Amino acid sequence: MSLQIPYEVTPRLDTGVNNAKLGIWLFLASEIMLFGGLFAAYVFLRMGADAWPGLEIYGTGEMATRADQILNVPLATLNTMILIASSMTMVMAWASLKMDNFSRYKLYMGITILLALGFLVVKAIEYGDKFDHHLYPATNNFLGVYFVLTGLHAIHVTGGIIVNAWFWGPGTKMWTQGTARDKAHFANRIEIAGLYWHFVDLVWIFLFPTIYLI
Amino acid sequence: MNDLSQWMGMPLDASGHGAPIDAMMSWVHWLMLALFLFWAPFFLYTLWRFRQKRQPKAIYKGVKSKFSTYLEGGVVIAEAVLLVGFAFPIWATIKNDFPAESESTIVRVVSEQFAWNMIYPGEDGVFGRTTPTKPINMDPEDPNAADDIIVVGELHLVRDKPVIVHLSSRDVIHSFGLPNMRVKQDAIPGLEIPVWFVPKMSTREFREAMAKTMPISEDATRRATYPPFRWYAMQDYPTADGSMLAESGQRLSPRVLERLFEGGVTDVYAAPDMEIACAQLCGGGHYSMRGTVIVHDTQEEFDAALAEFDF
Amino acid sequence: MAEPHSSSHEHKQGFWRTYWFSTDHKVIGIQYGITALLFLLFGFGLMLLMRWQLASPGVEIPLLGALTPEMYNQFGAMHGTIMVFLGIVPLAVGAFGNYVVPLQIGAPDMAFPRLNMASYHFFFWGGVVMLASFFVPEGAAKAGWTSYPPLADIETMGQTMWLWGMVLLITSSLLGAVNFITTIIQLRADGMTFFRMPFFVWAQFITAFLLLLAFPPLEAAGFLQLADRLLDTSFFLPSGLVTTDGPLEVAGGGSPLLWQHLFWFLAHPEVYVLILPAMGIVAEVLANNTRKPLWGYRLMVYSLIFLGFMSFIVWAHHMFITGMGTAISAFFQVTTMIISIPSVVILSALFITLWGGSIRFTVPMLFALGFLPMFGFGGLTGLPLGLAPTDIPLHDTYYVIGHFHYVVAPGTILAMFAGIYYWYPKITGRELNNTLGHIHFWGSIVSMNVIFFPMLIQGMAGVSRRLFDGGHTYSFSEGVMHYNVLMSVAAFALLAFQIPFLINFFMSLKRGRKTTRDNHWAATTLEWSATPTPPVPHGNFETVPTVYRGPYEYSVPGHATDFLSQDEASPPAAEAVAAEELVEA
Amino acid sequence: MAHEMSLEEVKKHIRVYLLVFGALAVLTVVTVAVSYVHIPFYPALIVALIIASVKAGLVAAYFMHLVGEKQVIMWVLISAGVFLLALFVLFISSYADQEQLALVTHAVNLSHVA
Ligand code: HEA
Ligand code: HEA
Ligand code: CUA
Ligand SMILES: [Cu+2]
Repeated sequence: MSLQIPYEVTPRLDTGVNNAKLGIWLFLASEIMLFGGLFAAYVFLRMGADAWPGLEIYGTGEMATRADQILNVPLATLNTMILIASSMTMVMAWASLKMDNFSRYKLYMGITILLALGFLVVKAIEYGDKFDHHLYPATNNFLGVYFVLTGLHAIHVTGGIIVNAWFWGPGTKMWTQGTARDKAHFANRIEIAGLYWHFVDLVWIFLFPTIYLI
Repeated sequence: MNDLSQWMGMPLDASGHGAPIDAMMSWVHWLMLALFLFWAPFFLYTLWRFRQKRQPKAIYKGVKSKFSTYLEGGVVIAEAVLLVGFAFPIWATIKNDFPAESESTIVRVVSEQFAWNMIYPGEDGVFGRTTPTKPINMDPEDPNAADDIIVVGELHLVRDKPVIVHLSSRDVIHSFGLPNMRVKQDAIPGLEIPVWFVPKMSTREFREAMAKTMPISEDATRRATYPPFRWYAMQDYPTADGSMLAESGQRLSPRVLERLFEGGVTDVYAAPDMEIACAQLCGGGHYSMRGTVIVHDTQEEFDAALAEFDF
Repeated sequence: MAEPHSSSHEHKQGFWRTYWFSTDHKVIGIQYGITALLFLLFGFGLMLLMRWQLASPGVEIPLLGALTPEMYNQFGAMHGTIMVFLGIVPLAVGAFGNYVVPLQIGAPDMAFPRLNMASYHFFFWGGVVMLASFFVPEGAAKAGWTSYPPLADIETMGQTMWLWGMVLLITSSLLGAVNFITTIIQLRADGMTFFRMPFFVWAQFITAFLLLLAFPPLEAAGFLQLADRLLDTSFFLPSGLVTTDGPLEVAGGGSPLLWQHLFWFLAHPEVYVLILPAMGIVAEVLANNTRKPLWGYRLMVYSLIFLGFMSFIVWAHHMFITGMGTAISAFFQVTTMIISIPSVVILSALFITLWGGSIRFTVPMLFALGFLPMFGFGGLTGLPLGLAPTDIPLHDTYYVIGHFHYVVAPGTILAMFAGIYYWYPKITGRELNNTLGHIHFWGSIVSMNVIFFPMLIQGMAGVSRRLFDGGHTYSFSEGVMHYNVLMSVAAFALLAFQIPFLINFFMSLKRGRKTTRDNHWAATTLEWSATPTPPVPHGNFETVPTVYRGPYEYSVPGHATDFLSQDEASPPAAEAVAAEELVEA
Repeated sequence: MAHEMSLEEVKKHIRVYLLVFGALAVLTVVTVAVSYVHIPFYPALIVALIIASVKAGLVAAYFMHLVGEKQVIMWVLISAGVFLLALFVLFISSYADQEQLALVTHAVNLSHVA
């Protein structure tokens, strides 16, 4: 290259951010609209439904209209805790890099990944339980919304795990073998990955009450 | 003169609420025409006036005049007038001012791929229950269903009597389009949407108004070989020996047209019917999802016609 | 500068890295351009088959035989999809945006070159999936480009392919949008303030926002429809559906209107995605060929921003006929009327720019000039559609088809051609032939009008769109059916008039006259003034340009030439003179 | 790297992160607890949404450093927020508007028979 792309690491003066920071926020803005669209669809379907979550599962009656009769709230609460904990370890991982403490970074990042895997395991148990009771996405629209929204969220979690695993494993070369600039670059990348990860957490924060509790 | 709609080739209006829609159509097109007639000559003149040969050096400073601002203000005002003066009131009438049920023809229209089913409640005025597997057919166990009448493809109405249509679909989205009635409403499965209008012309009057002499040429017969040719003879066409090539009221099917052409007739005096056109893509047969609207002059004629469909 | 190895090193990377997996925005731009043009030609081809059928229903097409209604519907749906998502958007944004924006703002490349490459490949594979769907059992999607359920839900496998294709295309557009916005905000050269950006860059900037924020809800809808098709959910299926195959075995309880809301939430902004880059190109070409600054540049930019904002809240004007009540329809009618105002402002500004110019009728200028009345005409026909009562007779008729083809075909496509003729010398270093260009222009604009004007007449008469036989089933359309022959002949003529373009396009690569100067059109913007023709392969500029003034300083009084480039550090005296004369004026 | 934080600052941040985590955990418990007190639908919805918004706000403000983030990013988020709001408000009012037209689902008719 005859010219380097500017502001890859250092922020541009007038905007105060570097390219990747702006880029990830733009991406998150589109994710807001993606999940926003799904939530809007959920609201639309639910407003139009005769009954929600659906009469045919547990018969008629007051209680049957509550989601927590069908979904496993304790497990989901556990999952919420797991996810916010992982969000915290993620930000700690980044802070450790800022403090130039690489081994602490590895630790926190490792925990983040493990927690995320834990989340998926719990999710799998939940899904499996539903399937055992012959509750499928096709059973009714409540379960459809439940599976599609949480499924899409789980895909996002999986994506986050892949990215984080890279930055825990092979990606660390940038820090361990790099120049000072590379190190700064690496810390930026962790911040970016973190922003994504927190967003995934944030989506869950809305999914949990609106699907499980209301 | 102010009625552009005459020049725009809209279908003959046979409804009570069509006139304001057409008037509005004409006003919108006046606005469009005014804008166009303002900018187009300006555009052409500018191109000629400021071509490089005539104007070798461009003028750096731009036009200072405010006339485009005034023009834009004018457009804003015109649009506001169209909205407040026409669009809102017309739409409100169409959507809200339903006629009294007691004075109206009530019909349930259920669309399906690719047909229109008209269901009349019969003498008791109550629609029978439908069965889930055959939402058009009546549930035989329901007493209300016994006198219900189903007519496929023909919407029978009475002149000057308001109609309330309960529109729905049993498979995909169709659109209940009645060009002559200025009615168009999507038929959406899962919803039953009420539509109303008043037919102001009977089929007889409509045919008289639309009747015209159509040349039958080689070309017309060629086009007529494409099956759907839906015009009706408005007079008898006897041969020299007294037999009929075509009778008044007979549909000019391709075969009839050919017969006429071979019998030496070069012009037919013919008229069409009012039609229902499906306006929403609904599958392979969308293009052929046609119905007719038959408006009777009197209630008696209407009753008699419906009785024929009561099995 | 930073790294010693230069462009020559890059060239040793072999064919694949240089031409297929390149990260240079210019190469990617060209990839986008060629692919998109091929898709446009393909979409046009589908349309010609349909026009053949419309002119002579049931008459066999050579080699293909007679069309069936199913084939007609496939071709229609794919024509719409291909033209919009695989033709114009990749050409306007992917090709022109990619190639020109970094050059015009003085950036060495896009902010994320590898993302840029990925975005092209998502687009490419999205296109491949779409095309492949013609070969699956029962063929491609046939529920229209709008894919309304329940029809789309119960359609054949092609519809699933359509959805996967859309997911890829949406992903591509999202990555592109992130890249464009970041590039424009972050990589502007020194002195390139927002209000010194060429109008084209502004147009791409707003377009990128529309793509970024409007596409995701459609992606959401796409996932829901995929679930309906693959997991048997019924998000879009109400209870009690009975098709010709008997009752539908689904839970039901869904809403067909939900899809329409989500679809049009994207698809209305999408139509501005089609038109804004076109306006940007036209503005560039117009300023250059009138030798005069754009009139009301700031006003135009504000209008553009307002247009972008408003385009998100007018979508339900496509749904007046679905049973909309008074309150909501009033809201959407008002917003629809409001959104026409910034278009009027921009178009008026472009018209007024001509006044006082020294107009050169170059080939790109002809196309840009053709755009103006054609877009105006198409835009005006949007007004009766935007008012609910007049939409009743017009909805889903050929009037709608006429309306939007005026904006997309003689509108956007002419503007795209203007862009091709304008930047071709920059990209290739060779000129296109003038005579062939003139034939192409006059032939195209005339035949397009002959195709699309009768559509308005047919629509007024009430002829529905998407009719396999063009409307012969109905007697009310009898009087306007004869136009079909004329329109189809004109469509084939339009094809014929593309031949000079194709010849010109390919022959000039080898035989075209070499451009004698870097700044072929004597333009002021950076892509012409700050880098050689064709531009430096990687990095774009030998030295980073510094920008001193606005984008369209043509015919500045007191300046020696009739253009003052953005990066020309002119002697202070000349500047002073210019400023003085300005004050006097 | 002009905007780098000093070590001190980072340490201060870590305390904040721990506090935020605590708050999030508590709020999660609160939402679940509230849901077990079966209050009527709308109040329940409002409470749940308020708590979720507070939690989301905490995550965004502290974990994602939105507090004190640069203007560009705020503008990006504001534009997404505005259009999201438009999406919701217009979806819900479109739905309400349909009801105003007294649209009856045909399906209801049928389900009685089934
Ligand atoms: C590039 C694409 C594009 C653009 C720019 C527009 C612009 C507009 N469109 Fe169009 N539209 C489409 C593409 C586009 N549209 C498509 C693809 C469809 C159909 C989708 C489908 O159903 O398949 C559609 C459908 C459509 C409908 C739905 C119709 C229906 O289905 O019933 C409506 C209704 O409101 C509408 C309105 C408008 C309006 C008010 C504008 C306004 O923005 C226009 C504003 C412009 C002006 C008002 C012009 C200003 C004129 C002058 C200043 C003077 C002119 C001077 C001379 C002529 C010399 N459009
Ligand atoms: C951007 C969008 C776009 C464009 C440009 C076009 C262009 C054209 N369209 Fe289309 N059209 C749609 C979008 C578009 N269309 C949509 C969305 C629908 C609705 C679909 C539906 O109902 O679901 C539709 C429907 C539609 C119909 C209605 C079908 C029906 O309802 O049954 C018709 C009818 O004639 C038609 C005709 C044409 C014609 C003749 C052109 C011509 O203008 C084509 C002109 C094309 C060119 C001039 C090609 C130029 C390219 C080259 C020359 C290639 C050069 C190549 C290299 C250099 C490698 N279109
Ligand atoms: Cu029914 Cu189209
Ligand atoms: Cu629109």
